[in-house]
Amino acid sequence: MRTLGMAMAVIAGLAALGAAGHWSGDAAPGGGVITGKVKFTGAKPVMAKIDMTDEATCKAKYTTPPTQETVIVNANGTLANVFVYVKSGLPASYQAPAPSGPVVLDQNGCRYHPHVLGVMVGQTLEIKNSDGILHNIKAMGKKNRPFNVSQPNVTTTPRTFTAPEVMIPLECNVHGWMNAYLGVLPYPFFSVTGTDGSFKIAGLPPGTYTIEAWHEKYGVQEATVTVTGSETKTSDFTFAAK
Amino acid sequence: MTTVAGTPGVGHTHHDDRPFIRKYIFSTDHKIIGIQFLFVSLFFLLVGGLLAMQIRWQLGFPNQPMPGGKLLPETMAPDGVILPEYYIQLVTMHGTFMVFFAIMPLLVGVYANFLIPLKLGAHDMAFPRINMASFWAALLAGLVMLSSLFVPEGAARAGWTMYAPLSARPDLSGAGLGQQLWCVAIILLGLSSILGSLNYITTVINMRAPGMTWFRMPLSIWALFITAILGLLALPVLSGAAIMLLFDQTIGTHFFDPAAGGQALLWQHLFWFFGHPEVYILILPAMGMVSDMIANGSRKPIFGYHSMVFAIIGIAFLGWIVWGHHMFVSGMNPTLGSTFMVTTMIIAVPSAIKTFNWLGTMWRGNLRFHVPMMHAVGFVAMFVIGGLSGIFMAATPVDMHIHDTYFIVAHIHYVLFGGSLFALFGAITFWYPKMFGRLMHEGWGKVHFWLTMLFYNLTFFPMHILGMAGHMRRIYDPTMYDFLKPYQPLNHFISISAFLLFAVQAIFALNFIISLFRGAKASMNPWQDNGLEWTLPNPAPHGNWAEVPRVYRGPYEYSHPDTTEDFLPQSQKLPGDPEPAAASAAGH
Amino acid sequence: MKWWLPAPASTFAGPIDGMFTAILIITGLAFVLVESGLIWFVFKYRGRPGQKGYYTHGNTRAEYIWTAVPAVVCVGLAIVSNHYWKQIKGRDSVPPDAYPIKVHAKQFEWLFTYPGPDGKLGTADDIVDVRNKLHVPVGRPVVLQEEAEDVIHSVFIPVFRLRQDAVPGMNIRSWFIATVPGEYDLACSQLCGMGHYKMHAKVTVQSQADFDAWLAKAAQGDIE
Amino acid sequence: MTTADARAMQPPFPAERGVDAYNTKLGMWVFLASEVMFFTALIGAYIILRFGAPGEWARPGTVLNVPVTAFNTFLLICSSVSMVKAYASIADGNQKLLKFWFLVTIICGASFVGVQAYEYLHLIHRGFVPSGVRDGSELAELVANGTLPGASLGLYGSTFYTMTGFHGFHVTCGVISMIYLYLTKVLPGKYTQQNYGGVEVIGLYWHFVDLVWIILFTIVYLI
Repeated sequence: MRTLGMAMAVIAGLAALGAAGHWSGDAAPGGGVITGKVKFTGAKPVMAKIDMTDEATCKAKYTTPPTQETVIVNANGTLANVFVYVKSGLPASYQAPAPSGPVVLDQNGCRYHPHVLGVMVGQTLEIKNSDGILHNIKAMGKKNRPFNVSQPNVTTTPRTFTAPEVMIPLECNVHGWMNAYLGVLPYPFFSVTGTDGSFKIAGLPPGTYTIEAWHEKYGVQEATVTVTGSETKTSDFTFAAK
Repeated sequence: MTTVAGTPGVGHTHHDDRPFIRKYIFSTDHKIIGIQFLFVSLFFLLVGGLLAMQIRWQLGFPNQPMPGGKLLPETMAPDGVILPEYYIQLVTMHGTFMVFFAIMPLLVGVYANFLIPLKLGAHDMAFPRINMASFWAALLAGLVMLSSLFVPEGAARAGWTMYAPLSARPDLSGAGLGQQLWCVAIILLGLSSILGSLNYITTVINMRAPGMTWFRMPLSIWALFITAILGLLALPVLSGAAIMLLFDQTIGTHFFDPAAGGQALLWQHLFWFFGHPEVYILILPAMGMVSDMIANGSRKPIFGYHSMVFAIIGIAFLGWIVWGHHMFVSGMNPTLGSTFMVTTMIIAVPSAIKTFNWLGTMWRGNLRFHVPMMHAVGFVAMFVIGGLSGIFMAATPVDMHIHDTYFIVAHIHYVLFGGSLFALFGAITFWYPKMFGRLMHEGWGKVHFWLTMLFYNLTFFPMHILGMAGHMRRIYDPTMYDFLKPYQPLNHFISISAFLLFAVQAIFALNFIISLFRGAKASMNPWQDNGLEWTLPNPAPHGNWAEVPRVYRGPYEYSHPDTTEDFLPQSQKLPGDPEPAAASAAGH
Repeated sequence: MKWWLPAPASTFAGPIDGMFTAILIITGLAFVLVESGLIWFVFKYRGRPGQKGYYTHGNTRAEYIWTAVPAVVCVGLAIVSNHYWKQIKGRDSVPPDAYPIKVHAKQFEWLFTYPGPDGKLGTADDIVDVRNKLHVPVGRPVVLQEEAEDVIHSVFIPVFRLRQDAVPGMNIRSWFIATVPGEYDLACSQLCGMGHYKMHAKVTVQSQADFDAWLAKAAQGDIE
Repeated sequence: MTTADARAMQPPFPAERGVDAYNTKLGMWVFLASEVMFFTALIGAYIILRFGAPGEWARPGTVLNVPVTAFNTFLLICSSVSMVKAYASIADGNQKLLKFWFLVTIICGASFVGVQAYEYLHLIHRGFVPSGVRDGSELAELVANGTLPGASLGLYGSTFYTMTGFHGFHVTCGVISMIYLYLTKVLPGKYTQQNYGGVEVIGLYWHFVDLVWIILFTIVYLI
C-alpha cells in the first residue's frame, strides 16, 4: 500500500516536472506574441548539494545527489527559471480573461516543482504535498495576505491571491533548502523559462509594453516591445554570472 | 472613622420586586454574580475539556481521522486529521481556557463572590456595580478568546505561556489575528480580575460582621482574601506584558524582538512573575475550601488553624520570589537559578504544613463521607502527588531532564485537576443547596467521584513515566522519535483513559442540571456546618441578612464539649459569650 | 518500554539520575506516609452515629515537627542540587579544553558548525551548517554554543540528560561529556511553531578517530 | 453627622473594625496598589531593555523636547496642588472655592493631555514612531550622519510611547472622571463638609497619576 502510494507520488511528481518545463499563462487566442530566450554568460555557478539524509522518503527519489536550484543553466547556455512578464503598457480598458483552471505547485522529493511559477489574481494555486512527510508552506507576500500552513501528509491545499505581486517567496521551514517564487499578475501575460531557456507571452493586444525578466539571483532586466496586430516579436535577455 | 453611630442595619429581605433582567442578568447581587460565573466557567471548562480530547486523540492515534473531525474546517483538520498548526492551537487554547477561564473564575469568580459576604456576614460586596462589571468583563474576555478559534488562520498558537518571540511574530507562528485576540482577551480578563480583587479585599477588610475578627474567619475566606491580593498585584503585570506583546504584533514595537535589541527572556520574566502567583491563585482557594469541608466532614476543629493561616500567607509571600524556577534552562543566569531553586524548595514547606494539618484534622474525627468530604479527601490525596512531584523539578539538575516533558504536564494536572478541580467538585456540591435551594444527588455524586478518581489517575499518572522517558510537551506526533516509539502504547492507554475521564464528567453535568429542577429540597443547614451562610434560608435572599449577624467564635467549633450537637454555628450565642465590641458600638 | 529514565550516555547522567532516585525515595516515603495515614484515618475514624470527634485545636509540638522535617529535607535537597547545578550549568563549569560546536537553531532545523582542524570556531576552515547531525567524540568535553535565528528552541538530548534553550539574541554555552558511543536523538523541547515536533537531529557519539574521519569527510562536503 | 452622610463615608451597617478608611477610599488604595504593579511592569521592562540595549541610548534632549515636557510636568504638579486646595476647601465647607479649585485641576489635567498630544504629533512628524525612526524623516537623517545612535532607537520608541501613552491614558481617564464629578456632584453642591468622599478618592487617584509622571519624566526625559 505504502509502496504504491510512493510510486504514485513519484509519477505525479514527474508529471508536474514535465508540465513545469515550459509553462506560461493562458492567453486568449490571437493577438501579439512576445517570445525570446534568456541567455547566460560567464562561469556556470556550482550549486550546493542538498543533504537529505534526514528525509529518507525524499532521498530515495534521487539517484544522484540533489542540488540547490538557485541558478540552473541549461545545456544550450540559457538560463532556466526566469520569470518574464509584462510589467506595464496594457491599456486601462484591458479586461483580462478569467483564469482557466488551477496551477499546481508540487512538493516532491523535498523540492518545489516548479521552482518559479506565476498565477493570475483569483486563480487557484493548488499546493500539493506528494512526499507524505511534513512540509510547511510559508508565503510572505507584502501585498497579498501572508500565510504559513503545514501539510503533514499527502494532501492538497488550495490558495488564491488577491493582488498583483512579483515575486512572493515561498519556503518550507522544515527543509531549509526548499524555496520557490510565485508571481501574481492580474493578466495572463507571463512566462517562465524552461529547459530551453525560452519564454513566450501570447495574446497581447496592440501596444507598447515594458517587459521584465526576473531571476532570483541575478535580479531584473527590462525591455520595451511594441506589438501591432497578431505579429510575433522577439526580445532576448542576457544575464551575466556574478 | 471613629464611629458608626446612628447607622441602622440594612435589611433587603423584604419582597424582592426587581425585574427579571436586574435580578438574574444585570444583577449586582454577589450571589447571582457568583452563580453567573459558575455557569460561564463551567461552560469554558467544557470547552477546555473538548480541546483536551482532541489533543489526546492526536497523541493516542496520530494521523488518524478523528471521530467527528470532519465537522472541523479544512484549516483545522482536513478529512478529520488534525493539522500540526491546529494541534498547537489546541494545546494553547486548552491551557488558556482551563487556567484563565475555567479554574481561576471557578475558584475566585464563583466562590470569592458567593462566599465572602455570606461567610463574613455582609449584605453584599463593597462595590456591587464594580462586581457586576468584573463579571461582564470576564465574560467578554472569554467570548473574545473563544472567537479567536474561528478567525482565519485560527487561534493563538504559542502555548498558554505565549513565549515571545514566537507569539510576537505572525510570520513565524502563522497566526496574526488569533494572537492579537489572545492578548486582548487577557487584558480584559486582567481588568476583570483586578476589579474583582479590589472588591474582595475591601469587603474582607471593612465589612466583616461584628465579632468576625481576623482569626475567626474561615480558612476559605483567608485563602480567597490572600488570593485576591495575589490577583490584584499579579494580573496587572500580565496585562502590562500582554499590552507590550500586542504592541509588538500591531504597531511594530520591539519589546521582544531581539533583532532590534528587545529581549526574548523579558516576556518569560514578566509572564512568570505573574505566573507563579497565578499558580497559587489556582490552588489557595481550593485549599481554603477543602479546609472548610474537611473540618465539616471530620466533625472536628481544623488542626492548627493559625499555622494554616500563616501557611497561606507564607505561600503567598514566597510565591513572588520563585518565578525563575520555570526558567532554569532558559538561559537565565545560573546563579539566579540557584536562588530560585532555594526559594522553591522552601515554598514546599507551607504546603507540607497544610497537608499534615488536614491529616491532623481527620485524626480522631468522626468522619462523615458526604460527597464534598470525599472530594476534599481526594484533593489531599492527589495534591500530595502533585506537590511531591514538584520537588523533582525544583531540584535544578533533575529539572534539566524533565523540564518541558510530560513529567511537567503530569505535575500541573495533579495540582490543577487532582487539586483544584476535585476541590471544586466538592465545593460545588457543598454550596449547591445555598445557591439553588436543592441538594445534588448523593449516590450519583459518589459514583462520579470514584470514576473520576479512577480514570483521572489512569490518565495522568502514566504521564510521569512518559516524562521520565523524555516525552516532550506540545509535540504533534511522538511516533516520529525513535526513543519515544516504544512508549506509544502508553500514549494510547492515556488517551483512552482520558476519553473515559471526560465521559464520566457527564454524570456530574447531569447531576448538576437535573438537581436544579428535581433535586431534594435542602434544609437550611444540610451539612450541619458552622458557617454564617447556613443561617440563611435557601436560596439565600437578596441582601442576605435582615439583621446583621453577630459572631461569637471561630468557624470550626465542631464536637464542642459544651454542646450536645456536634456543631456550633459561629453566630450561636452560648451563655457567657461576650457581645462583639463593634456590635455594641453600633448602638443596637 | 522502560519504566525508568533512558539509558545514560553522559557524565551528567550519574548525578542527575542519582538525585532523581534520591528524591523518588524521599518523596516516596512522604507519599506512603501521607496516603497510608489518610487511608488509615478514613477507616479508623469513620463516623458512627451519636459519637463526636475529639475536640482539639491542634498540637504545637506536632506542628513544629512537621514544619521542621520538610524544611530540613528541602534545604538539604537544595544544597545537593546546588552542588551539582554549579558543576553542570555554573558560569565557570565549562572545561577550558572543551571542544566547541556551534548550534544554530531555526524553524525547524538544527544547523551545526564544527571547527575545522584548528579547533576554533569562526575561522575559515569551519565546517558550517551541517544539518540535523551532531557528531561528538566520546569521553571528551564538548561545549555547544547555542544561538537561535527566529524563536526560542531548546536542545534536548535525553540520554545525556542535557537541555538548554537556544534564545534569539543570546549566545548560550552548554557542555557535556558523552560516555557511550552510539546513535541518539536530539529533540527540540520548546514549542517553536507548527513544525516543532519535526525539529530533531541525530546525535552520533563516536571514538575520536571515527569522529576525526567523519569530520575530514564533512570538510570535503561529504556529510553523509 | 446625618445618616445619609454616614452612609457615604462609612459602612452602612455594624461591622467588625476594619481599617480607618471608608470603602471607596480603601478600594481606591487597593486599586492604586494594582496600578503600581502595572507601571512597575512597564518601567521594569524599560529598565531591563535600556540596560541591555545594543549600542548607546539616545541622550536626553536629542529626540524629545525636554523644555516643553518640563512645562507639562509643571502643569501636572500644579493640578495636584489645586486638587489639594479643592479638598481643603470642601473640608472647610467652602463650596465656592471647591468649584474653583476643582475646575483648575480639570483645566490643568486637560492641558497636560493636550500638550502631550501636541508632543506626540510633533515627534511623529519628526519621524519618531513606536517602532523607532521612520525612513526618510528628519531623525532618520540624524541617525544616518551619526548624531543619533540608531541601534537602540527601536527600543526607545517602544518604551517611550508605551509608558507615556499609558500614563496619558490614565490622565485622560482622570480628567473624564473629574468632569463627570464636576457636573454631577460639584456644581450641584452635593459635596458637603461632612461628605466629600468623592473629592478625596479622585484626589488620591490624581496624586498617584502625578507621582507616576514625575518618575516617568525623570527616567525617560532626564536620565
